[in-house]
Amino acid sequence: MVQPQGAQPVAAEPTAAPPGGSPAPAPVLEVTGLHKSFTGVHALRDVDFAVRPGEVHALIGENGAGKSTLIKVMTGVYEPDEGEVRLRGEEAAFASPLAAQEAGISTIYQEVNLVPMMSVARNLFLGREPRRYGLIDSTRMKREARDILRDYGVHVNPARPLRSLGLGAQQMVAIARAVQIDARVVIMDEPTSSLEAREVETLFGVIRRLRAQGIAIVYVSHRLDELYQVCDRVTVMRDGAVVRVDDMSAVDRITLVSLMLGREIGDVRKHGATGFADAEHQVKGAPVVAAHDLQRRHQLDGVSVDIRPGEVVGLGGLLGSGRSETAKAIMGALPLDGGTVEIGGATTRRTVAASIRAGVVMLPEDRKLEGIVPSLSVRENIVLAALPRITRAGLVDRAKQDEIVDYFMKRLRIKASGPDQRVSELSGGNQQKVLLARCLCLDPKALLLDEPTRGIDVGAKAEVQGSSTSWPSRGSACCSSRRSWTSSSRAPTASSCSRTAAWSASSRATTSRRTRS
Amino acid sequence: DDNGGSSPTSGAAAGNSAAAQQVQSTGSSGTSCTYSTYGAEKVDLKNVTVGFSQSESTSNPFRATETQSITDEAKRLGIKLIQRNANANVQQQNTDIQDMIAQGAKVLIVAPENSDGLAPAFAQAKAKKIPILTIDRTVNGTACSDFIGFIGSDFAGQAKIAAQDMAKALPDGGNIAILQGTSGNNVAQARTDGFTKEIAASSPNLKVVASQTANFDQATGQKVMEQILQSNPDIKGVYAENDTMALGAIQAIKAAGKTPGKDIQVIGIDGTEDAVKDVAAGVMFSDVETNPRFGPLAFQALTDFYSDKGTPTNVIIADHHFTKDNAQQALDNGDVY
Amino acid sequence: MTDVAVRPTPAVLDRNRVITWLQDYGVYAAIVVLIAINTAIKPSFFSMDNFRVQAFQVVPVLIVALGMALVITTEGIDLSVGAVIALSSAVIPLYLGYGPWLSIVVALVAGCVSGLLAGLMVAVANVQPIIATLALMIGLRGFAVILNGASAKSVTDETIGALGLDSWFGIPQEVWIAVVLVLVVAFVVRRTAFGRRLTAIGDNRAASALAGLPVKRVLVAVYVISGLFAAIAGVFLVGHGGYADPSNYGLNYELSAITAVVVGGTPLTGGRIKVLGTVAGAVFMQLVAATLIQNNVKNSYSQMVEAVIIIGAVYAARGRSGR
Amino acid sequence: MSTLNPTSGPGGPTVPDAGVNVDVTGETRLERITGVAQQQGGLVSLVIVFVAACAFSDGFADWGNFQSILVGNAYTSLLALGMTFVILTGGIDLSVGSMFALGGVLAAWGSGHGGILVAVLLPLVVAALFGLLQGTLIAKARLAPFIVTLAGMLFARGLLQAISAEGTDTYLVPKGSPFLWLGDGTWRPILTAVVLFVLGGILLMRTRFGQALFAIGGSENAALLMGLPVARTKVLVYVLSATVAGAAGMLNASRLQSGVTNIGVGYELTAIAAVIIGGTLLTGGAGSILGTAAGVLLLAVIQNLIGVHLSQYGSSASDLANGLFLAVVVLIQTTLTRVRRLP
Ligand SMILES: Nc1ncnc2c1ncn2[C@@H]1O[C@H](COP(=O)(O)OP(=O)(O)OP(=O)(O)O)[C@@H](O)[C@H]1O
Ligand SMILES: Nc1ncnc2c1ncn2[C@@H]1O[C@H](COP(=O)(O)OP(=O)(O)OP(=O)(O)O)[C@@H](O)[C@H]1O
Ligand SMILES: O[C@@H]1[C@@H](O)[C@H](O)OC[C@H]1O
Ligand SMILES: [Mg+2]
Ligand SMILES: [Mg+2]
Repeated sequence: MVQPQGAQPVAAEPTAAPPGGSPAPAPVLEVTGLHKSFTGVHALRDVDFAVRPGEVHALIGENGAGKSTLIKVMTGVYEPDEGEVRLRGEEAAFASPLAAQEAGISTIYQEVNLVPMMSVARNLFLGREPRRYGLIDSTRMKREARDILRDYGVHVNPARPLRSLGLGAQQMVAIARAVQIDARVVIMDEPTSSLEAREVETLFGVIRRLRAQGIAIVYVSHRLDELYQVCDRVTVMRDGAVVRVDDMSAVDRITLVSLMLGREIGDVRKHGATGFADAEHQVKGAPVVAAHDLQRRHQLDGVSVDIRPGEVVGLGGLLGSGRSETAKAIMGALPLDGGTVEIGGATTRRTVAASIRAGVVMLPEDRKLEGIVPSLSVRENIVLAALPRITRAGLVDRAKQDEIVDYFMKRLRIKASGPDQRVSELSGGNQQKVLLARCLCLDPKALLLDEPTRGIDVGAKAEVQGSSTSWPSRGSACCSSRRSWTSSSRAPTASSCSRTAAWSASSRATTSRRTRS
Repeated sequence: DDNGGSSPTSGAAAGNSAAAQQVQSTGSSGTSCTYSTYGAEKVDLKNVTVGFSQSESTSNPFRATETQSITDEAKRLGIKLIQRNANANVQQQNTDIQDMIAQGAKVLIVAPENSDGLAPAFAQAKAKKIPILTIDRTVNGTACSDFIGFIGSDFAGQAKIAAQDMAKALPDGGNIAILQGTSGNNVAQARTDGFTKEIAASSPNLKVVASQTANFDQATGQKVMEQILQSNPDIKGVYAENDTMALGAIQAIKAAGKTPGKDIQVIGIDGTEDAVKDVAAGVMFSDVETNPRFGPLAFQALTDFYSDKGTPTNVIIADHHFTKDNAQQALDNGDVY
Repeated sequence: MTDVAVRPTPAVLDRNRVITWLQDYGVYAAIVVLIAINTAIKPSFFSMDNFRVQAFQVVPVLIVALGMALVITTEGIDLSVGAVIALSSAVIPLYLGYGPWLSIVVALVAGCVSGLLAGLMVAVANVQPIIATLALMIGLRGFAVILNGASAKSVTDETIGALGLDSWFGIPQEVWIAVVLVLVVAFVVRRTAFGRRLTAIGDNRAASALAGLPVKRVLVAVYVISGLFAAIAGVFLVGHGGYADPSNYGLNYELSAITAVVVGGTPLTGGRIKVLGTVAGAVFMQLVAATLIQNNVKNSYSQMVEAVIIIGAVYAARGRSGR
Repeated sequence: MSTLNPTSGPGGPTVPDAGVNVDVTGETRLERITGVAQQQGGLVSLVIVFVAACAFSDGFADWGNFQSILVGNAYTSLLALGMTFVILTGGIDLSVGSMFALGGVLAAWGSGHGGILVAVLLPLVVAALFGLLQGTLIAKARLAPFIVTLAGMLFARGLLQAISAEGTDTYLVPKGSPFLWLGDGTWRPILTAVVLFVLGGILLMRTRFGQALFAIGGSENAALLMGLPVARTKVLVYVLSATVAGAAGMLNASRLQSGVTNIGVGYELTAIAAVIIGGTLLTGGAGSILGTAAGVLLLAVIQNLIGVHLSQYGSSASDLANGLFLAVVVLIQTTLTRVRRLP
């Protein structure tokens, strides 16, 4: 168990107190009686929430609890059905994110919301470009971008298009951008979900500095240990309502989890977040997937990975070290300059469809760009890759489809108004679960998971791990590139879950190198 | 040398002397224009390049025959001809003309897309002392200064004949419909004005109840006519400003279960083969020709222009008028295109 | 802990519901309104004769729009449909000597080949659909006219004529065929894997590719279908007009078809398709044109009124706003 | 001032060197050149076609011919200029052809009824208002640009016909009107176009407005969440496009000395083609003014070649060649621009 740390009383920060202030300064941003419903879903019910200057305020809750919705209502993305938003005591109904930004609220939304096709520098400065004689000074912009990003551990030519960066690096750009804005309140919706331990440290440094300047920070994360490191206070949400507001140090982990899940503390303590037993799996037999000497200019330089039945292989490495590329290359989704991939001992055609037929499936890292098909329903998203299996003479076998969808929605506890809901309307974590279901329903021999627990809550994380462990035990192999439940070669991290040890025991790290290093 | 741009009959008709354009009038003033009054250098047509600018797609038999006639006549006279087609785009026609000048054309024959909009090309030609002969549609400007002169039909006159025919076809009067050519096209305009004026003046018992554009196109003509027949089931006559629209109207009338030539009288303009056949068969009441065989008259005019004799600046050609009495004969003689 | 949370929809008729209703049924309502207005002006508008006239005019557009809807669903667009109509009309008289059916088959094959070209350019060569099909649109028409020879050719064949003019049980043959096509397309879209893939690809191509969908194959197929449907429309037009005129047939059909698709509620951004909406969109636009011409509105005003009506219809049926 | 860097100032964490050395600034010259070629497939195609034409087409490499190509496309190229901005946002403007015609008619009318000021300003104002209406419907009422501007195309054409007796009254610019000066000669139109393209390039690359266009086209949602004035920018872009089209029509009226009513039909497609051949993505977010200029010239050169070599074979042969040429050019351009494909 990780010890709570960094949770200091707000009053201890002298900078945070307003002139002539009291121990608990007046909230800078406050909402009261907020209601918001979408067709079929009551996302926020009578929510009160307040954040004070100079505090880091954790906002937590299981997937679909309403955290992102609350943030979007506060920042003018959604209009509340009822209730009011107050900024420094004055009513403020922001008509748009622009208005919120102008009022001093800077937000990092859950999905990276930058422009993939534009350059890194332009993304960083969009709307606030340095100008000379009224025209954008792009030399200066690039120079400053390079300097700023270097401080965030991103060493990159700022003229490169953003989308050529890995998701983690993109996230760092988004953070840098949000912090550059002259804000009184900085809201971060799961900023660390795709960050490496080292970047998380960098981020915490930023957060502490902001706090020292008296800036209020709203911090959403499913990684409970992080909360104890930086947060001062916490608001817990469940099913669209606030269930507890307290000092961070006053609530211990188990309580937190039980509040989020709405279960008795004793229950949680006894069973953990879910009822999974540690899976015992044996590594046996010839590799299901054998990738040898994968080469791709600028990205992969002789990567070799073997995945045997029953084995969980972790791909370790830092941001942009090429883990995602390796997974994609194995999948046949990325053309290679050299190297071989064997699946089940045979080389397949290098297409995604062929890999899937051979029993290898992948959960992509970037769920927004490469994962969900936004306007299709949950049902259609789940069975998307399984269509060939549930189709007869071109017709979709509905009974089979419903059976699969039903099973996985229950199994992964996907929170939706029903299988017909558009997947884009689900909360981030639930979208991730849908994608996981898409992979699992293919009954794969090898599962390539690229950051599979991105943004999913404690309960679900255990589910995911449970599902994945149950696959190896059925003779499947599993390869993942996520840090918190497989060890990264250079930066092993403690997982939020007690099963990590078992995990790393059966995991084997493979290093991948980058060219040009 | 077949360009795929002419119907099989047009070649025959172009060479047929009875079908050739005949001059009806050469303008009241009788002014004539020579290279010296125009201010152009004297050239021998046989030694220079002549440029021909066609305005519209050769898919229209009128255009195909016109182009063919010019091409044939140039070949017959041994004159080097270059040509362009602007596909109904004025902007393009300006470019075409300027391109041909750049390519070395010393004399130009232009079938203008419209009266206006060719100013830059004409100005450039004038600056370079390159004379232009306009055919089939007029352009604004001064003859023998901005251009040599004009050869073509009297569009309003054609329409007047059509109106008189309509009066003959419907002696008891009745409701009639007009299928107009493309909006904004000056030929269409002249054919509308000429017709309505004549009806207003001499046939008060004819009433125009529907007047819609059908873009000089057959399928559109058919569609529009189908609609008109729904809203005006009592229509007695249709005046189509060209033959293709007339053919479309006939198809629509038949589909509505009526008999063209009996229940509804159709009159068209252009004198294309299909339409004249219909006149002969009594399906159409009459058809006024627009003779597209400009080659001989145009090159004659240019030859005269470079002689001391000079060429008249406004040549109106005598268009045939096909009725039940002469249609079959014209067809037999191969006079139609 | 909540399992799959199925919350009942509140049964209040709020603004959202009205908007949703309009979105789904707005076009149909607009059709009813137009018919009512016209019948009030002239009762004979509500007659079998008039119905047939409108049907003959709308069917070719509708069939083209069906194919277009499929293409648009994949986030594409097919500007070549008008030229394919020209091509199929050019082919008919060429092969009529071998009998009407053979000539029809050749015309349809020509449509498929053209669609194949478009599909390959889009799917394999990765050319942007609008420009790939623009090239086809220009080139094919030229080719069709060259095939045909300049002037229109009359087609007096009975079978083809019947397709374009005759009725079965008082309803034009064209309409029967169109109904079958609509049903087939609706079925394919709703029930088959192909339909599912189509929408997925249009909605998120990268995700579809990573889920192993046969992206290229689906794209090619969609353009082939669009070409085929346009060719069918070409055959009907030849039958109805009694002649083949590749230089003028199908002009602006791409715009009419796209308009029908969009007015029918299929977004141009892909990923969603409304088959019946497309039918309604085409019928609606046809009725607008009929209303204007039958009331002898001047061309200038017709265009302006049509513009306003299009905007009005799309406004009523517009998607929920992003906020 | 809260612009902060994590390492600056006391209390900041010491950021370890992330150890990721992906600094790819050290590109070789060759890589840089191929990079530019990839981004400017249209320009490269233009060079290829141009060189081939100079080598194999008699009379192509002639000063008079170049002038004719340039001047003939000077004003219509402006439609592509405006269209570039619109397409960059992921939109489209089908109304520019009609607007071009309407602008010309209004200018010609104005020159006869109020002098040069009216002639110049009337079309600009009407076009701007028209664009404002279209932009509002698109940005605020969230209607699809395609359908709004399709309606706009019909409406502007209808309006033009309504004020010109169904298109038959052509207003002439009075002889000797100072308005004629604007579009006179060969160089004035060409220079006007060049200046406007340069200004357009600056607007796009060196202003916040221009950057916002890329952002909106790249991801409208992200642009919104990043706090960009999305709606306002989108409205402005349609105002810009309409105004540029109206201005082009106005200048053209000065050159043609009249307000030709049936001009501009189908010009929107040529403009779109030029923009896309120039490398702008129809879905928005990537593109350049230089590319559009290359696209315009490429189409113009092709047109010129077809005119010289194929016109005598009839218009259908020209069409066929035109289509083939276009297909070949976009295939070349797309192959060069492979970099745009999503990984
Ligand atoms: N646009 C929408 N339309 C319909 N329902 C929505 C929409 N946005 C959110 N919801 C619903 O509102 C609820 C709350 O979602 P929200 O995104 O706020 O959850 P969250 O707490 O951020 O979850 P996560 O941890 O997974 O990100 C969910 O049930 C979700 O399905
Ligand atoms: N911090 C960084 N600095 C520079 N470039 C980076 C950085 N992070 C990622 N990139 C770029 O992103 C590209 C994608 O990398 P990839 O997605 O394979 O990385 P990864 O190992 O999966 O890491 P992650 O997904 O955590 O970012 C790499 O080619 C690299 O050039
Ligand atoms: O009738 C002819 C028309 O069809 C053509 O388009 O222009 C010239 C006219 O004489
Ligand atoms: Mg969330
Ligand atoms: Mg990665």
